[in-house]
Order: sequence, then C-alpha cells, then structure tokens
Amino acid sequence: MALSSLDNLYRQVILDHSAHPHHHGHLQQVTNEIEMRNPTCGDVIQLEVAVFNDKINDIAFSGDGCTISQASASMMTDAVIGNTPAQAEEMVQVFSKMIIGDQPNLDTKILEDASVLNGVAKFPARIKCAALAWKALNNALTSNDGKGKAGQIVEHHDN
Amino acid sequence: MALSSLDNLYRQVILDHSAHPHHHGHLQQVTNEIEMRNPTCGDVIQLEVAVFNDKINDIAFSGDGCTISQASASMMTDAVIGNTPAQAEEMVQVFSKMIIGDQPNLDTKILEDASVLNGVAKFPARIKCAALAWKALNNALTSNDGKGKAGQIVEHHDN
Amino acid sequence: MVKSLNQIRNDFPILDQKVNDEDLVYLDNAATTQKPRAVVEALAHYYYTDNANVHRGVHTLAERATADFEAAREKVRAFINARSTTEVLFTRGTTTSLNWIAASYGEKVIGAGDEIVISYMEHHSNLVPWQQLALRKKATLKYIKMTADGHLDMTDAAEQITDKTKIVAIAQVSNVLGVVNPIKALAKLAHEHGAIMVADGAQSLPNMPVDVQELDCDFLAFSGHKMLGPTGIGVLYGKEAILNEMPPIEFGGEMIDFVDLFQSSWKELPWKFEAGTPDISGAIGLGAAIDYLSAIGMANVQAHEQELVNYVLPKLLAIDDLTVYGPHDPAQHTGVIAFNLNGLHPHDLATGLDMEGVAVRAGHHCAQPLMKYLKVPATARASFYLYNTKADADRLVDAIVATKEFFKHGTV
Amino acid sequence: MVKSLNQIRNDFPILDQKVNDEDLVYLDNAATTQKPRAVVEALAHYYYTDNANVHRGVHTLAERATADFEAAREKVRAFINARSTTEVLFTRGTTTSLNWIAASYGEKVIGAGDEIVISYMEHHSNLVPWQQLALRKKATLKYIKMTADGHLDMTDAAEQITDKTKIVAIAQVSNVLGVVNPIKALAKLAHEHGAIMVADGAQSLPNMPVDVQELDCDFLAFSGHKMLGPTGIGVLYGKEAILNEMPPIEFGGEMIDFVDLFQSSWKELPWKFEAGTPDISGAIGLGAAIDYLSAIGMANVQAHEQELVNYVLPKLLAIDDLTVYGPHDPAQHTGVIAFNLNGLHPHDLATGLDMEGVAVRAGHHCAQPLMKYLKVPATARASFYLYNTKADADRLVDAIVATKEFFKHGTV
Ligand SMILES: Cc1ncc(COP(=O)(O)O)c(C=O)c1O
Ligand SMILES: Cc1ncc(COP(=O)(O)O)c(C=O)c1O
Repeated sequence: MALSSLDNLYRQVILDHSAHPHHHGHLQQVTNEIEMRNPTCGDVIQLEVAVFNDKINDIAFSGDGCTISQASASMMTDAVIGNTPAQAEEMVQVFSKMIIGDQPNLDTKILEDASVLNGVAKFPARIKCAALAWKALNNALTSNDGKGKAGQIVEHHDN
Repeated sequence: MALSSLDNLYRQVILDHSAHPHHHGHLQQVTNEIEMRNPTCGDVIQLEVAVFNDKINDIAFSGDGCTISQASASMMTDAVIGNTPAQAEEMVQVFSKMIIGDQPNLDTKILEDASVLNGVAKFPARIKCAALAWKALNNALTSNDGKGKAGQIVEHHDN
Repeated sequence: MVKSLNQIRNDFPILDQKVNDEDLVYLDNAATTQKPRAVVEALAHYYYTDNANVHRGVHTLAERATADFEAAREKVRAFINARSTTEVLFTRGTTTSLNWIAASYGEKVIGAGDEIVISYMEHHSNLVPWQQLALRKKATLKYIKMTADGHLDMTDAAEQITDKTKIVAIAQVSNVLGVVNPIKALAKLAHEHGAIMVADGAQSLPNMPVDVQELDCDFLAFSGHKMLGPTGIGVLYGKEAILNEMPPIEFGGEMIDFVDLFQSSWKELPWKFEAGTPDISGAIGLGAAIDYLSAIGMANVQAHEQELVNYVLPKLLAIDDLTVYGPHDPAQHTGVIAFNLNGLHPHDLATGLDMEGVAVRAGHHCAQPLMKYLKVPATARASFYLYNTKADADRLVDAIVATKEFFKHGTV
Repeated sequence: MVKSLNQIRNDFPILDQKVNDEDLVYLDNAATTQKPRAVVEALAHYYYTDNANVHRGVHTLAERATADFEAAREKVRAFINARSTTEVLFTRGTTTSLNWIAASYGEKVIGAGDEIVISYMEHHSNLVPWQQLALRKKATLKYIKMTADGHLDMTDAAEQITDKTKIVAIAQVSNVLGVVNPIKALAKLAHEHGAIMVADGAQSLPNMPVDVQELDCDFLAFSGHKMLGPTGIGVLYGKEAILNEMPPIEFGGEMIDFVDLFQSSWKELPWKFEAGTPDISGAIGLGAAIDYLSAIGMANVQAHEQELVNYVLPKLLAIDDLTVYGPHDPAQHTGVIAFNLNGLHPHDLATGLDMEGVAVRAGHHCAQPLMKYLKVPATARASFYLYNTKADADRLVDAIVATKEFFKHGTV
C-alpha cells in the first residue's frame, strides 16, 4: 500500500522527537524571542533563545503543531545549542536547502538529527511544517520585529 | 455581398427621417421633459413634451445619435403627437415588442412610419438605438426623475 | 438521480487518476469541487466561437458574447429564484461578495455603537470584513453562541440581535461543522429589529435548493468554484431596493452612465456594480454548472449526500480515538465532516490519507475563531459531493484506520 | 516571427468562421483578444488533472494546484521583469487593479488639497477611480493636455505635476489614439515631486515589451483578456516597499495570518491582498498566454503590428470623408486606429462593417472625456493584433468604402 512511503517522512527518530521533544518549555533568561505561525494550518511556535558571549547558551520552544513541526523544532534546538549565532544561521541555510531537495549532494552533517528531515522534500505540502522552527530561529536572531528576514531562508511559499 | 442585408435595416424612409428629422429642436411650453443616454455608445436624447387637456399637443427632440436613433425619434414624434398620453404609452408597448421581434403577428399600424423599424430585430446590437427615444417618452410621461420605469418598456439590456 | 452515479463520475475526468499509486478519492469538495466536462467545454466553446467583450460592441461576436453572458445571469436568477436579474451581481467569489456588502452597504449604514451580529462558526470571509468594518466604525461585533452539538443557539441569537443591530451575517451551511443554519428564522429576527440579513451561501448553494424569496434574506453570497463552476466567478444577490441605494464599490468602464471631467453617474442595476470587463467565460461556465446541477436536481444532490452521510458517519464514530465535530446524528449533518485522531495532528493524518489516495483537508479551514471555540488547533475534514460513492466512504474509513495504526506502531 | 502568420492563425479556431456570410475579420482586439488553443487547453488540463484549492490543502492535488498557480505568478514576474513575485498581485483585471490602488494607497495618502494628475485620454477605469477619490478627499484632479496630433503634452505635464501632486496615473498606450505615452519620463517627473507613478498597462502589455524596473513606475495594472488570456484575471504590480505599507482591500480566507474574535493580522506579500479563493484557472491561463507571447517575442509582436499600421494607415487616410484620430505618421501610431466617416454615425458604420464580416468597435471606448476633448460624440475603432494580416487590413478598407457608398446612395 502507498502508506508505506510514509516511512520516508516519518522516520523513527522523527516520531521520537515529536513524542518527546527536547528543549520544550521556557527559559529563565531570554535574549531573543519570537512567535511565528503557519497561517494556513494554524501551527504556531514560540521560541526563546539565550545568547551570551556570542554563543547560543540555551534555547526552548513551545506551541502547537504537527509531528514534523514539533520534531523539527526539537532537532533544531539540539543542533544549534552551543553554537554561535553565525553558525546557527549557517545551519538554517543548509536546512532550508535540504528540505526543498534542490541539492542532492548537500552536506547536512552539521544538522545532526535534523538531517533525517530531508525526506520532507518529497512531501511538498509539509515543507513549511519542517521549516517553521528554523525560520523562527532565523528571525529571532536577525531581526527585531520577527519579520524582517522571514522571506530569505526558505524558497517556497510561506503558508 | 452581405452589405445588401443593410437594406433591411436602413430602409429609405429611415434614412430620410434621419437626414431630415421631424420635430427636431425645442418647444416654447414644456410640461414633461427628460434627458436620456445609451451609456455604452454615448447616444443622448433630450425630449420635450407639451401635454394639455390629456393630449400630446407638441413634442420635440434634440441630441446626438446614430441614423437609427435619430430616425426612431423623428418617427416617434410623428406617431404620438395628437394622442393622449395613454395612447402614447400603448404605442411604446407595441414598439418595444416589435423591435425585439418576439411577436411576428403584432399589429404595428398605430406606429405609422415607425413600423418600418421592425427590421432592427435582426440587428440585436442596434435595438437599443431604436428604443432610446421611446424609452425617453415613456419616462417623460410616467415618472418624475426619468428613471422610475425605465426597465419596463424594453425587454433587453439597456446599454 | 436522473443520471446514474457511474454516468456522473464519467463526466469528471479528473476523478479517474492515481494519486500516490492509489485511485484518487477526492473528499475536499468544501474547498473546491471538480468540474464536469460540460463546464470545461462551455469555456472552450465560448473561446472558440463567441469570444468578444460584452456590452460594448456593435459587431456580431460582441452581441453573441453579451447574450451568452446575460443568459448566464438569468440562469443564476432562476437557480436562486431572485425576482429579477437586476438583483444578480457577478463578483470574483463569496469573499468579494461579502466584502462588497461591508464596503458599500456597511460603510454607509454602520455607525458608532451599532451592532453587527455573526457567529463563532463563520468562515474568515464572513467574519474579517465585519470585524474590520466594526473596528473602522467603532461598532460592536457580536457572536451568536453554539449548542453543544454545534448548532447555532437560536435562544442566544434572539438575545444578541437587538434594536441596535444593523447587520446579521451567518453561513447557511457551516464549512466545518456540517450544520445547516435557519436563515429564514434569522432573517425574520433581523427584520423585526430593523436589521438586514446576509447569508453566506458558499456551502449551501452547491448542496441544497436555495430560494432567496423563501429565505427572505437581503443578501446572499456564493462562489462558482464550489458548485462545479470555474474559479474566479461568484455571485452577490441583493434585494433591488437595497442595491439601488448602495454606492458602487469599483469604478471604471461598463458601470458608468456618463463621465464628465469632475463627476460621473452610474448605470442601472446590475451593471452599476460591475466595473471593467467582467469574467465573461467564468459567468458562462457558472451557467453551465447550474445547468448541470439543475438537470440532476438540487433535491437529488442533497439526498445523495445525505445517503453518504448516513452511511459514513456511523462508521467514523465507531473508530476508536476518532473525534467527530458537529452533530453525531446523520440526519443533522451535511456532507462536510470534521474530525481528529486523538494524539495525532490533523496534518499528519491528512498526509497519511493522501498516501492512500484520499484527499481531505487539514487545518483551521479559515475558521480560527471556531477552532478556538472548539479548543482544537486544527482538524481534518472530509467533504462529499455528488460524484462521491459509498466506496469512497469506505476508502476514507480504511485509510483513517491504517494511518492510525501507522502512527501507533511507527511503521505500516 | 518564430511562427508563420498562418501557423499563428491556426492557433485561433475562432478566426475561422463566417459572420454574416463573410469570413470574419476580427479587429476589436483593444476590447479583448482571441485565445489560442494553448490557453484554452491549459484551462482544460488544469480542470481535468490538477484542480484543487490552493494554499490550503495537504493533499497531492492541492499541492499541484498551488504549484501551478504560483508558477503563473512567476511567469508574470518574468514577463514584466519585476524584482520579486511578492510584487505581483492577481486581480480581476485592470479596472480592479486601478481601483485597489485608489482604495488602499489613495485612501491612505491623499488628503484635502493634494493633487492627482491624469490625462484627457484616460480610459474611464483610470479616471473615475481617481475622480471619486478626489471627490471623497477634497483633492484636486488635474488633466494633462494633448498635442494637436494626440500625444501627451509633456510641457503641460511638467506644469501640472507639482509638489502637491501625490499620484500621477497615465495609460502607457491609449486605447483610442494609438499613441504611446512616455511612462519613464513621467515617472521621473512624478518622483522629482515626491509623487508616485501609476501606469495603466491594459493596452501596452499585449503589444510591446514592458519592463517595470526600466520604467520605474510604482504601479502597473493590466488585464489577461487583452493579451490572449482568459477573462476574469488581471495583475497589479506594485513596488514591494509601497505594497508593504498598504492595507489590504478585501478581507477573508487566504490573506490572514491570524484571526482573533476582534482583531486580525495579515499574511506576507503577495497573499495579503488576495482574499478568498483566487481565480486559479485564470492565473494559469494567463501564464499560458504569456508563454505563447514569449515564444513569439514581444518585440516581434510589436514589429508585426507596426508593419500592419504602416500598411493600413495610409490607405485609411486616403479615403475621402474619413477622419483618423491620433497621429497620422504610421511610425507614431500603434495598432489601435480610431476613425469616423464624416456625416455618418460610427454605429451605422460599424453595422455596415459587421455586415461585411469586419468586427470593429463604435462608441466612446470608455473615454467620454477624450470624446469631448476631440469634440466627437463617438468614433469607430479598428485594433490589430498578432494574428491579423494585410488581407484583414484590405478587408477593412474595402468595407469602409462600401459602407460609405451604401449610405451615400441609400442602397448597395
Ligand atoms: C487603457 C485601458 N485601461 C483600462 C481598461 C480596462 O480594462 P478591463 O476592462 O480589463 O478592466 C482598458 C480596456 O477596456 C483600457 O483599454
Ligand atoms: C462558508 C464559507 N464562506 C466563504 C467561503 C469563501 O469562499 P471563496 O474562497 O470562494 O471566496 C468559503 C470557502 O472557502 C466557505 O466555506
């Protein structure tokens, strides 16, 4: 049955992250924060980041969303913690390229677990689910109003 | 050539009325008057009527328009002068039915010369040209603002 | 029905395809319906034989195009039993129709302190225009509550609608809960308080007979694309006396009587509101859709959908962990069924169903206030139409169960 | 051209028909153009394989429809060389596009005493919205004069446009006089005075290469149906910075970010302005039309029309009793030619031509102020397009002469 192809999207590690998300909740000290939505599906993420000495010291997310968006957020927090904002920006770029599937030979090692989300490229309707957390991170780090650079990180339509 | 069918529309009497319209100009004494337009083509008619003792004593028109609309106005004035407003209304009804060509056995004698405008039924784009003067008469006689009953007398689209 | 279900399905070439290696089951009809050949061929016929601009030309094609276009208006008039074609305005769709009411009638009539009454189940298109109008005018936007099973609470309606109320705007059929709202009773209530009644017919026109004189609503808005017609065309019905008093919303070609340098006057109804070249082929396509629906008969369309609901709703309710929103009595439920698998986001569910070839929607269905009211972030939604079968219903049920199993065990 | 004229004509089935027993010569292209098979087939293909609502669904058809729809937006972007698809809004047509600018940008920016500058040759759709805006805001509507041969008087433009001017709105190509207006120079003038430049592209987009970055206009409006596309679809191009500051005109589904009971927020560009289900098939059809035009090349389209004008204009000028409006130098004249037979109303002339199978328009061409300026109640107008031939031009000339003879002698 065609349902079997779901395996390509919902790998076990994704289901695990979604069921038991890492860094879920709130921080005591927050330097950057943002709330973002996928207007069409109603998914929403609140992201809190603590950047000290040019390092992402801590990060936490909350909100509502599907398996993919929750897993992606959890994996994103794992990947960026301990990195500089610049390195995190770099990861956002790599992730954005990965999920639209344009570059088959893309090196996605720096994304850690999140690299398994490459399967989403085959499910165009779900790309925005995977992208939400990363887009939120990008905006939290690069603009004040959480809107300024939203269009830059993913090449698909935001909705 | 297909131009020959123009003869059905532009009978000699129509060309004559258009070239030398009757009752063209203005009245000294006016009891009912109206200005009406065909919005699409820009044709416009000013109609002045003098009704005394329940009789259309005199009538005059001016304005701009095509051969059909000028001839129709001229023939209309000939036909209704000397009649009561009620008789004129009756003529308007007969004329309206005639030009849409629905009733082949319609008795159009009371229309006098105007009865030759029956050919217009075969030229749907020109029905409104023929109708303008009669519609103006109807409105001049039946409503104050020149709008109230405009829709009632012809069954096609006014434009 | 006049045609067999098989014959009907054959009229819709799109249904005969595989999606993700499975036969397509299209259950997203509340979003948009598929088009029968007759509609697509009406478009092609228009463009291949009659195409010209309307109401402008003296030449033969222009006359034919104008006659085709105005014939479509007459078909709409007859379909909703309006008194006259002067009451039938062509728009871009339900959303534009409702915005026009708010921008013209609303702008003129609503003042500070006036009330506009809607409900929690409204589609954003019948909510945000009123909300923004209320904000502009410092008017009060009021929401009619719902009963526990998702019906409009008519007791609350009688309280919300007061002498301060100027506009009541309610969907005739909900695009989420599958309930039918009593427009006629609401119109009576509205009129008793001197308010006008706006019916959002986006989900009712495709699925049941609608008679504007019987409902006595003052406005009715609907979309062609949800009733077998093309995208880009919709209708605003309005009572003639009200339309006559309304200023036009758009200005330009076709809608003018006379244009002077510093002032202008407008044509008669309905053209006063139709500025610019209209969607001629869209109107003609909608006319063909109405012909198609009328040949089947709207009562038959409704009966067919009811039969499907009678069949599928109990099966859905029998699935463990599945929550169905709206009434659980099939007799109370239209062909729009919203549901959630507990513990699974509806997006994941919809992706699972899509892998099985079953197309449903997942999200807030342009009804975020309703989602909040129901206390869910989103739902899945299956919506049936005249070409759907019991086999389609079975496929839906099976796919839900299979998807549930997949997510329970992390594999198929 | 890449295709021969014969090949092109074969792409347009409608041209191959008799009208009043004569082979059709369609010369009403400025009103609306005919559609090639490729456009009609794009509509049919969409409805027979991909149709679904866009931006809403998780399922496969919805994803395909969304991709098709957004691909059409990208085609428009490339066609006008906009910086980004965020600057390309789909509307119902030129008229709606222009009304949106007036209703949103105009409503926000124009105050009492401000000036809006247009010209005497504007189409009602680029005139009445500004006139009504000026009336609402007690602003001043100013008209740029024309030179004797029908060009925009740029000396007068420099006088009319002042520091009080907020909006300059001019047609890039006149739909009556067949002149091209210097949008780039006007934009420069407007910008020097802090005003924005609105270009009405309804008659330019179909007939010549247009590059919004080169023109540096702030808005550009045009219609699909005048450039081989379907009715019901049009475009509003706007510079991103300006669109970002503009409030949406219509509210509802698809354009919202978040809807709460008493307030809402909007999506990003371009969707902020596209409330409700868009004209999906219309956009796809326009995309197919752009593909068709691009394959031929807009420079080639323009050259072909120029060749026809070079051929026919001298022949028309040679007819006794025929008055041609606009420049008499063919090099200064686009494929739109307005004329009158002295002593005969253009309606009668057009009926005569129609009897000969030649479709032209007669009337005020939605340009009553221009008619007044020219001191004529109406004119006839022939407008050529890429499928017209020199034989068509001959047929026009012959039919005019024959009609003239008929009315001179009262018979054929
Ligand atoms: C110069 C010009 N502007 C605007 C329009 C209006 O276009 P539409 O009727 O497609 O809205 C037209 C065409 O009628 C036109 O020629
Ligand atoms: C109840 C209801 N109202 C309004 C709309 C908006 O219709 P459209 O998107 O065709 O403008 C819809 C459909 O999306 C609907 O279901």
